[in-house]
Amino acid sequence: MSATTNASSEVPSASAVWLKRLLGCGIGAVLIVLLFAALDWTGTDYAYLAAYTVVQFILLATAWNILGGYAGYVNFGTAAFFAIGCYTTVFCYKAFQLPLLATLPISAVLAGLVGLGTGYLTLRLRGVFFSICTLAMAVVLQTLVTNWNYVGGSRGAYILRPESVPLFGSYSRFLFAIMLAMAIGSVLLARHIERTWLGRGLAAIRDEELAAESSGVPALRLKLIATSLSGALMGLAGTPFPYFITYVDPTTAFSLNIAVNTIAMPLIGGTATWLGPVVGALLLGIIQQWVTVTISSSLNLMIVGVLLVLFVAVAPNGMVGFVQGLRRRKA
Amino acid sequence: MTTAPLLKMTGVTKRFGGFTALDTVDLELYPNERLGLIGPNGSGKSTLVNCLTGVYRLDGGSVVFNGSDISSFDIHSRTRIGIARSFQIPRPFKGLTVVQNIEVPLAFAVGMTHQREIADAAHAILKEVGLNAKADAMPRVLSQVELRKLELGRALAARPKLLVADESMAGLSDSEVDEILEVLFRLNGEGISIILIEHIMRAVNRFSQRVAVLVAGAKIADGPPKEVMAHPEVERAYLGQ
Amino acid sequence: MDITWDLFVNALLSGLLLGGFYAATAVGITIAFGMLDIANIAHPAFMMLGAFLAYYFNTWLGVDPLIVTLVVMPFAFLLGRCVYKLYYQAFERRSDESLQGLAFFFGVLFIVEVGLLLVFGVDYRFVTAPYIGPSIGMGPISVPMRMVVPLLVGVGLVISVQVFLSRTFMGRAILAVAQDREALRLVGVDPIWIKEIAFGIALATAVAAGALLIIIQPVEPSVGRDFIGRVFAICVLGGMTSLGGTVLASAIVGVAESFTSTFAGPSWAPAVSFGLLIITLAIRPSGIFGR
Amino acid sequence: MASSLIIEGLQAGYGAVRVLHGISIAVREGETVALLGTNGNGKSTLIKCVTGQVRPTAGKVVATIDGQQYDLVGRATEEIVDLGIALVPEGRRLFPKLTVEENLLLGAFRPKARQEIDKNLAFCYKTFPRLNERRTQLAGSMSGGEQQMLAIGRALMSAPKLLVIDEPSVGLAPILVARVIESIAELKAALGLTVLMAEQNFHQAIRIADRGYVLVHGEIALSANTPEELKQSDVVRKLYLGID
Repeated sequence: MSATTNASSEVPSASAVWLKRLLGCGIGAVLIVLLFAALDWTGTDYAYLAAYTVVQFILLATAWNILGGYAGYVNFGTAAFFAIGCYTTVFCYKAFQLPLLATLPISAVLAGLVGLGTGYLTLRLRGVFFSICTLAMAVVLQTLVTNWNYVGGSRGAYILRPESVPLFGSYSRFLFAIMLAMAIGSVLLARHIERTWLGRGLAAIRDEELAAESSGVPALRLKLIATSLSGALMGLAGTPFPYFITYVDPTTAFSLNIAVNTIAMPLIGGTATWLGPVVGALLLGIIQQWVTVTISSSLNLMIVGVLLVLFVAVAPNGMVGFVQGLRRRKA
Repeated sequence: MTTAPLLKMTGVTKRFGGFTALDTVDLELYPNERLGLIGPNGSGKSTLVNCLTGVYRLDGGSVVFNGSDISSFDIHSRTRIGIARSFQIPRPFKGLTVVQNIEVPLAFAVGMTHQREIADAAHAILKEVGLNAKADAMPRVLSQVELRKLELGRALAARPKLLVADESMAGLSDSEVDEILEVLFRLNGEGISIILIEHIMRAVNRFSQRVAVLVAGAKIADGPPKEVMAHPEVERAYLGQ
Repeated sequence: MDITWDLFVNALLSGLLLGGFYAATAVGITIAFGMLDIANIAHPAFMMLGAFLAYYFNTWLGVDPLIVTLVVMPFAFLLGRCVYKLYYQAFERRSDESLQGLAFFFGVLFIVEVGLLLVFGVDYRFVTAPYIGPSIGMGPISVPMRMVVPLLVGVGLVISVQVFLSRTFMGRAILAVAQDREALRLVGVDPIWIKEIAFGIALATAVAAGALLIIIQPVEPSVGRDFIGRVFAICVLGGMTSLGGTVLASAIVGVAESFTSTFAGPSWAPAVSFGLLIITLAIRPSGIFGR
Repeated sequence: MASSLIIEGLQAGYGAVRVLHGISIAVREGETVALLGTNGNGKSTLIKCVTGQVRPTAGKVVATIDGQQYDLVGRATEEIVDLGIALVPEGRRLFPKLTVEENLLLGAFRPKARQEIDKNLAFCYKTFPRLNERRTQLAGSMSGGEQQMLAIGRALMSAPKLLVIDEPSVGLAPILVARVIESIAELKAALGLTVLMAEQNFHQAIRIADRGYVLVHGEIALSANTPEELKQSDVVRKLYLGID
């Protein structure tokens, strides 16, 4: 597989590339430090929890977009992958007292495998069957977990989280740092996919699947890679969640609300590039945090639903696409 | 001929419901040969191409390419072992530029990994089909003849041993037909075997060393163009009785 | 666990009753998804709308929920036509239905659900009618009327839709529209108009199914979510395009869920239809009864 | 009453490709007119301009149905069918998962056709006994020849005055081509239709045609008033077989 080569058409000199990367890293590091400083400045743990939720949605939206945006398959089952992450944590905590960091890779592998399996079953059919199947899988898994007493069954399970973590201070701060790192990682991964042959192949498949196959693109295999990667990232997003809320039950972990948010964010932000899900997640995430505090949390879903319907109907390329369109018109 | 055929299709049969689109068709192609495949509309030419390139699974018969039976191969595997096609209705990757379109098969079918190598090869192919001026354009701004050239270029980028040109000239003017023919002749000169599927008889007669005629899913004639055109059954198929 | 004969017969019977009701919930999705190729994920949300309208008029004016439904159905038909018009203008016309269209209906699902939540709250609501409560008993077997009535209405609904589809010009055009939309124009029919009518009918059946649901059990707005996968499972299992297949698939799902509840516990029941769906998609995507 | 079709100065194309360059033809009351030429010369595009599937860029298409004149340009296909112009499309375009009878009944959707539905159904079954034998069979499971008969039957069910047929011989074995072409002639005589037929199979087409036009590169290369005139023309041989 040649998926690691850089695919941009112009090839600038190696030193220029490194300089640019270094500059990017520097700016990123400064921004992260500033972000932590700002959150510390509020002086409450709550700020970290709110920020955690927003960043978690960046991770979920980016994960969804790897399959939905690049390959054009709608995954309704985000909650299933998310819950795999949650319950891997619960199980590993109860069985082995495994700390969060050690649980992460296990979740990623499990969720990735479930993604692979779902894809294998349905990706040869029309896209809509994949969508329905993801929905179905969420319910099947929820039923399994509900009946699995070891992880708490329908009653749910409690997780005791440490008071603080060395180097990070409070545990909320630690959780936020982990989630931020994973979100940044996922965005970099998405950006990398976009620029390498995996992304180019997926784009070709989305445009003209038959012509792509005739050009030697192994469509099913690329789609399976995308499904597995997307699933694994969603699983990662769910892994710290039990520590975050300290109590998790199937209804919360498998909630359809997670699914609708995850779909709405990339579609509102724009599915064509890595930037779209980030913009969408920031926007919706911040609006929701604000509405939850000021009005009510049930209104949240209404806002998500209305925005989703409005955007897909009126601005199918999302905010990023809309702004690009404006710029192009000006130019 | 003493050389082994590059392509040997034997008893190829394809049905759609009660409709038999191909009925035990045999077709051979020798290395570096130029074959014209003709027949009235609906006679099964496109179905034959789809059976050859793996879009359809056969209901009977076999396809042997370069000595190995590829009847059960996927589309992309067939492309990788050297069968490339252009589409009757151009199907460019709309979201990619012209040169990026060409790069897809270079990376996936040929398996090139170095970006600079791929870019160079892509530009060379664009030059060959006469599209180098449009390398960075998006497909939607191309004219009809340019889209056909892009189709050919993309097929070519798979570095095929066999190129199937499916109605690459339909709807083009006489001079444009000649442009495409020239490209095809040049490719054949480089050692690529070509199956030309075409309704424009002038082009078929000029290009083909051998012509095969399909009528109602069966092959009724196969031979040098002059002989085939004079064949009473061919005349009947085209003109009626 | 002992499997007694009584338990078995009771489970079978209640499964069949449930199946009759499921047929009513799936008939609309068979039309929308199977025949029109519109994956209306919001179908169950419209069911809940029907349930709450039945509840509202039942508690306010004391009208029988089935009569409420009869009055509401024409309005649902019109609403369905509007929804389709919107869907057509925004997605189908620019042939962008796959990704964006699915997301559209997902959004509609939440708008309807949260709308009901904001109006009616999260409490379970129920209706009163003479047939809710009493049971018909035959020896050890007892059949609650609140299940029998939905079965009868559900079967009646499916039969009337089937008669409409096979005996009328409009019905045959609906059957044809998914097979070759443009060919429909060639016989003098505007396929967009046909799809609009058919989607209206599908939505009307959703509202009716909702009234049946609230006769069977108390509901709150998010109960509809349980039906999303179930209706699609039945539709796919039944072969997508035939109502006969849908009825049989409904019966299978109903019986399978009832047996699962009886012998493995009710908490396993939700997985049954989805499990069947996944197995169907894996083994025979054309459905058990697909042709 | 008179039914006819006049096409004047018709131009059409797809995107940047111009396919028809100013075509004028006439189909007079009770005539069978054949549009001839090999594939890719514009026959199908011309037919599609008549049936509203392609919108011409210039020119006129005027149909007279029962003495009433209608400008067809800009009308949707279903409106044109509703006027009494039936189309047998290239590739038949049946509804494969409906039965033979259901396909036929769909042909009678327009209100005017519903009044004559029993008569027309009986006529179809009389003309094509095969269809009568297979009325409950799915259309998609029938052979190519049977499907073509069903497509013609379905068009007749709309009680047309003007019948437009696009490539009836597509994909059929030569023997079946003859049978299908003959049936068109029979129908025309029995129902008093006016027929415009695009057909690549030259000799079969001129067996039943009163007049013919040969299309080459989107222009009329030959307009012949008798079948004999067509047979003797060099244009035809050159075009079809590429023989100079």
